[in-house]
Amino acid sequence: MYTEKVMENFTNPKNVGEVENANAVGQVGSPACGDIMKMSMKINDDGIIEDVKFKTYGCGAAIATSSVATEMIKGKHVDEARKLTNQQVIDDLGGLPPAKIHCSVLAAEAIQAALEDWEKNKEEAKTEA
Amino acid sequence: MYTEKVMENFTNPKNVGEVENANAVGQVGSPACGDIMKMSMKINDDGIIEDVKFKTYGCGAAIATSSVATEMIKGKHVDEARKLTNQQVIDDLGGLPPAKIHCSVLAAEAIQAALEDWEKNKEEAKTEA
Amino acid sequence: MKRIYLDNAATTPVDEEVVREMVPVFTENYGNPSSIYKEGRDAKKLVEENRAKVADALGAQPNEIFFTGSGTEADNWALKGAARRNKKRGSHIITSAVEHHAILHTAQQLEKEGFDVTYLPVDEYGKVSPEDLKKALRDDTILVSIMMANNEVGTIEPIKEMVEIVKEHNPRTLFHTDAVQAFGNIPVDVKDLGVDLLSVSGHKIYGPKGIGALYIKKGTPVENILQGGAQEKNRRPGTENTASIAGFGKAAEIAKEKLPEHTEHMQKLRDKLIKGVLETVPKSELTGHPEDRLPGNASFIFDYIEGEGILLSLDLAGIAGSSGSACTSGSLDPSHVLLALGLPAGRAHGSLRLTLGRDTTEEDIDYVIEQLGPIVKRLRAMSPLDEAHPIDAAVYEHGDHHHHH
Amino acid sequence: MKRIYLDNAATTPVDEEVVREMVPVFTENYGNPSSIYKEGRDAKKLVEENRAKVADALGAQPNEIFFTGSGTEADNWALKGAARRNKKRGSHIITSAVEHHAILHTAQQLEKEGFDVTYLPVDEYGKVSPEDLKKALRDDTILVSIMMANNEVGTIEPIKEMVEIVKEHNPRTLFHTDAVQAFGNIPVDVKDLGVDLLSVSGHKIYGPKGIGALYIKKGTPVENILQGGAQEKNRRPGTENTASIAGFGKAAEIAKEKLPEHTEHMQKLRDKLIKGVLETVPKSELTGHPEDRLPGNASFIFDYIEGEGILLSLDLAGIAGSSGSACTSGSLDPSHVLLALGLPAGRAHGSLRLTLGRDTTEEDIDYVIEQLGPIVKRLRAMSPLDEAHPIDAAVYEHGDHHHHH
Ligand SMILES: Cc1ncc(COP(=O)(O)O)c(C=O)c1O
Ligand SMILES: Cc1ncc(COP(=O)(O)O)c(C=O)c1O
Repeated sequence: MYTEKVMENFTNPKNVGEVENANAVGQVGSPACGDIMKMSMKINDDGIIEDVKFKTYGCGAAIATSSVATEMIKGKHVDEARKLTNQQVIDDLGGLPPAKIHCSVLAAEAIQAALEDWEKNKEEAKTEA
Repeated sequence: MYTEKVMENFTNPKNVGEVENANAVGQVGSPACGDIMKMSMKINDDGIIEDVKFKTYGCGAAIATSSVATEMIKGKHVDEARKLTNQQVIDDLGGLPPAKIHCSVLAAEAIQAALEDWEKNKEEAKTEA
Repeated sequence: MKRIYLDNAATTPVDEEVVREMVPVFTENYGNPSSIYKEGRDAKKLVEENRAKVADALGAQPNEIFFTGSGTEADNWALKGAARRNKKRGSHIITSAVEHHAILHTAQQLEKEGFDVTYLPVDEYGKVSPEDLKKALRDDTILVSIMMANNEVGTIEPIKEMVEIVKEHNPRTLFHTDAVQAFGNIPVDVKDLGVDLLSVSGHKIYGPKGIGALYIKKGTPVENILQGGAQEKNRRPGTENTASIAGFGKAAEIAKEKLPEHTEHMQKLRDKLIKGVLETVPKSELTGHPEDRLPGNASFIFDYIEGEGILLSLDLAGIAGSSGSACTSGSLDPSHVLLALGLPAGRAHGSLRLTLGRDTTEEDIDYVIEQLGPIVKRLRAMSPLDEAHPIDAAVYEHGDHHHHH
Repeated sequence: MKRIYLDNAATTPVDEEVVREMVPVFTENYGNPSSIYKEGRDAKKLVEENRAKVADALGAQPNEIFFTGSGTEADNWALKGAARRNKKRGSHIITSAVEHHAILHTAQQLEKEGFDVTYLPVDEYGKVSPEDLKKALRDDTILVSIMMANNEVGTIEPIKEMVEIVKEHNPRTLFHTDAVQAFGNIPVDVKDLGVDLLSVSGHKIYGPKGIGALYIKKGTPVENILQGGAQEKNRRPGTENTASIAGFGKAAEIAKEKLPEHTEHMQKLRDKLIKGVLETVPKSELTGHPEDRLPGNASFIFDYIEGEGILLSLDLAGIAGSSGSACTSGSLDPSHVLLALGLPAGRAHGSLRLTLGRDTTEEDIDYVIEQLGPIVKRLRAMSPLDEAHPIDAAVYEHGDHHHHH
């Protein structure tokens, strides 16, 4: 059902947890649907994602996509992270069963949600300043 | 499917053929239905069935019932033969599959048809006399 | 006593190789293919590998093959599923008078549901005429179902030609063929035939009983006939019959591989059998098409005697054969196929079908020819019918007590 | 790695003794039971002997047992056959919210055909209330179908009591029970229960897959759902699946014989498992009825985590279990059974079903208890949910892209 890479990322997921002093947090999904992903990031002033961590409630694919998606954007510029598509996540995992494609969508969306949060935080910081 | 007695009477049927100078002949059934039985008898003046033979077109049960039915009336008085029921034929064979009960009915009817023929022949003989 | 099995159209013994594929599935690879743990994944893999084998043997894509619980279920599914799903487009169905009961009785059920069914006649050899089909097609014809090869007399129908006629008339009119008897005996290629739906069954190709498959060409609108779990891509519910699927897959693989050899072997012996019987048994006649017939089918009519007596006598001599189809041999009605060929009911009762298999030998055939003459002779000596008293002259008397229902 | 199979409600390995009954059927007793020669008679005898065994295990008469291609087919037949056949008398059907999809989806199909279906709710333990049933009965109720034991949470329903209520209301209202999970695990006696129709399946009792049976009480008006040959006394067409029938018969015989021993063995280990899990895993809860449950069923809800992650982790540890029913574990929807018990969708996703079998050992149970705690802990550590962030407070955002259909 799952590729070896999915199982590897389920068994030993990278970047589990919450980034301390995160300045970007995004959470998507609903428990009724069976998946919730929460991404927290530390983005520096140059727009580089210095750290990213996830917490995921969901199936094996949800955990694995969270793991590889965070790996794919870690150390990258936010502009690059914004371009991350769910297909890239799927490709990186060597494919996903049709019923699990939505997990990759969710992972991409969680990242976008965190980046939006960062933008919003920046706006607020400006307004306050 | 068939009892041993049915198979025995199919393999080595008694009284096959036509009685020479028969004074009672009956034929029942239709080829469309899959069975035809023809019984011929020699009945003496005392009403005793001195000889009886059959010819049957039909399944194994048709041949077996013809065989035992002729055996059951051979040497008997016509009054007794008239009382022969299909159930007696079935019992004698140790039973018949449900789909084959009609064969025993046919055998009993062939005998009755022959006996009617005998009555008719007697009437005609009287009228002619 | 050595037994000679000549009823391979009724069912075949399971190939030893097929059994070897099945046995470990029962006790080792026993998982439910819908489960995600190892046992389930192994079972799923087994199912898909064998789906691919069946698909390959039929020239189909694996995702066009759906496993069923029998050839009968595949036939029911094809007809009911296609008819009910497409009833908005029309209610006319065409089939033939010589179909298996799995088709004919299903068509009758559809008539009860309001569909209008045309039963095409056949010629004296059991062939459906493409011209007749052409004339029968209407604007509201949604489905045509004609069998690929007949189970009783072995006649092979011109499916490819008929599909072309139907598709020319209306590409959306679906074409189903019951290939239960054809599969394993003659080439069956869904793409070459051009059919939308095709039924096959495991136990006619040296596989297990209780497993069949329906080929559904990608995109063909067909309703489900059973409701339940999401198996078979949501189209046929029930825990997958993994062991039988493994057996069916193997049997299909062997059937494909051995087809040329198998066909040649049977055809040679069949021709010898037909020649031998017609030469040694007076008043005997071949039924079905002289050339376009299944390589293993030798079927006959013997005048003045009835089929069951022949079968019982052959059985006592160690030979297994059938009269009419296996399914109807328990009933009193003469075979609908032989009647459709134009034989009177009386003559149709005197039928014998001998169907050869992979393991039939030349000695088997010699022995059967040797036995059959005396058997027919003995039964004829017991029959009230003969040349002087043919069936049509036989008295119809006291016969009204056993009507057919 | 040693595997521990705890998904016996999904399917069971076939008993070695059962396999031994089946194998010779494939290659030796391979005849078609409808044929009159020796091979056919032997096959017929085999079918009838095994029909008697299944009947005996269910307290039925052999002529009340009809073989089908699966439990699903038996369920479809019972519901559609009874509903369609009795529609002149009424169009109301009652079933429950916790039935297997083979019943629920069939009931939905019948709704499309114009029947009116009431789905009875269950209490928090999965029990249907006889009082609710009583209230739901109407003058036009023709059929009631309530499962004997639930496949997901193992709850045993009060069938006998409900049959009495139905028959008191109207003796002609038919009662069907899906006993697929009950058979082999608790006593199933059709006469004692008083049901008119009852479904069973081979592969849940250490028999083969792809074989089931429907008990039809003598005289019960039920229409056929498949059309074809005259097999099964004209009620279920298709060449009889002789090998599987032999396997099912043997499995039923063993199931009956070993029932007390089997029940005791499983119940003891099940209780140990339930106790162990509830004690070692915080925030865990038993689902289903605490007492009236199948002897092999241990099912749980673990807060804050989702079932598949548990299954995959258990699988890696060599343990096979399921979450929701096997049939639905491929889908995203939470189990309809757990929702019917009143669990919110979010919590229902965190379910685990472990179903014990004849061969489950005490060490197996110890190992599972030992493994489960750390697995749950690891997954919880990855989850955004916890006591401080319970499911209901979780943000519902960007979630609209994957709606259920
Ligand atoms: C309660 C219940 N009913 C019906 C079925 C269907 O049985 P089968 O898989 O034999 O079609 C199952 C199992 O899948 C079941 O658990
Ligand atoms: C032409 C044809 N169609 C359908 C069937 C039914 O197949 P099954 O016995 O697998 O249901 C048969 C054989 O019985 C057959 O010969």
